Amino acid sequence: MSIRVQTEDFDVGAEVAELTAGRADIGAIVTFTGLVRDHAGSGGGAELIAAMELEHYPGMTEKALAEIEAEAHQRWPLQATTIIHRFGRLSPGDRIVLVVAASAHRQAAFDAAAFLMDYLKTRAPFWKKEETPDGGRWVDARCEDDAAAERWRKG
Amino acid sequence: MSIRVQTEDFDVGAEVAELTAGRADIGAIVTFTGLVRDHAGSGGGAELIAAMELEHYPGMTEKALAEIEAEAHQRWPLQATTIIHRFGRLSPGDRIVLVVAASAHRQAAFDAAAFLMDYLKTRAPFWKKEETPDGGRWVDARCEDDAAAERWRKG
Amino acid sequence: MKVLYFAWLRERIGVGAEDVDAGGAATVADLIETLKGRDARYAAAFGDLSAVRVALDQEQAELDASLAGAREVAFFPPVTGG
Amino acid sequence: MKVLYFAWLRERIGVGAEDVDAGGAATVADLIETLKGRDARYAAAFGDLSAVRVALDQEQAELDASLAGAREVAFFPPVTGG
Repeated sequence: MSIRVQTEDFDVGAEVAELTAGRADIGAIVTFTGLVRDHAGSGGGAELIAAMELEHYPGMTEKALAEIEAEAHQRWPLQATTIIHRFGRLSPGDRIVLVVAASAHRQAAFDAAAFLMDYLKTRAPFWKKEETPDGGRWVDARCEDDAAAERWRKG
Repeated sequence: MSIRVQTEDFDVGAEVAELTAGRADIGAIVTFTGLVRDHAGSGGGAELIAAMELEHYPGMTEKALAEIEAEAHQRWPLQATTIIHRFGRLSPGDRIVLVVAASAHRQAAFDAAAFLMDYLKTRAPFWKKEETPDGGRWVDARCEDDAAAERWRKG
Repeated sequence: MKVLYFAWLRERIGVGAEDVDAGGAATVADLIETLKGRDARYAAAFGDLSAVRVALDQEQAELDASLAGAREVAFFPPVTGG
Repeated sequence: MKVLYFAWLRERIGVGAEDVDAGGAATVADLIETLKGRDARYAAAFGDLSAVRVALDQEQAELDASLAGAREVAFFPPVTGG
């Protein structure tokens, strides 16, 4: 289990390599990488984004990510997980977030990675501000993200 | 869209970097890496695997993978996909297969990567032979894989 | 009591962190009323509480939660990470 | 007609590819009967048809499919890639 909140970029291949080094019990690794897009809106709107400022709540962020990661390990037979989330000023095309889930089995790896992203989007204290030609604008939380997180709720 | 069937290893980070180079319209990238495990059986059985021999049907393999990839692009708004499948002799811990799906949206990337793996496991002409202390043994097709592929069927 | 503001709440209030004498505030909602009484910036920041979330000592809480024992209160909009 | 065998079918028959005179075989099933008549290796390989899959010109097909027009027939067990 590994959590990092940082301004620096990350290397997907290096993270995967580190997680698998010296072991042969892992059968499946799923990674999710989130990137800054150059257009606003969920449909790929017309408005150009020049940059994105990512603010977070130091202390609570690490706690929230650790809780999310621990919950994934409770739900699925995972051999390793990594969560990296950047903050600060980012440009279109830049990587924002990386989630890696490793398991003996592919379905557990897929489900855990999707779960980590859904929970991270609704529970981790990050806020995005987009710089557009019309000025800065805080990104609204999306109902779809709440709905996506909701599907993991146990009855 | 990129398909490779090869004996050589691949680099997950390099594949992701190549797919995103020079563009800023991608919001989400999901990768799946399958690896050779050192123990047989779906539950991580007791039997040690010394090596795995992967046989395939040259010609049909490339055709099947191209069909699977085209079907994914029909179903989801994908900006890019990569499928790499190795064949020949592999050792525990070695990478076997890589699937990458890039989209503006994370759910499409997750679904497409899972779909590609499910279809690849049930439609691409590869066969695995495990070398164990008791000799070589062809891996049986798994019912779970058929069931996993079945869930993508349209009514 | 330490009070933190993030994103547009921080921008509207003009400060990211401050020490607040919570006085008689028993709940988060009481604290918000106290802050709103300060000046127009706070009143604007807390104008629409449906867009405000709170964490007590770095754990998400409800707006009617008790402040008893809390040392750090943070106000922010719904999160948009990932 | 070119006939290919993969995995344990190849091992049991002892050859990966051969040219076969399909003769009067109209369907894949007819071809299998012809092959089984050759010797014990073929009879063993095709002993349990529930474990045998076929592709005609590199497209998966059913065992009762017509051979009309087919230039390449491949026999193999259920696939186990990924």
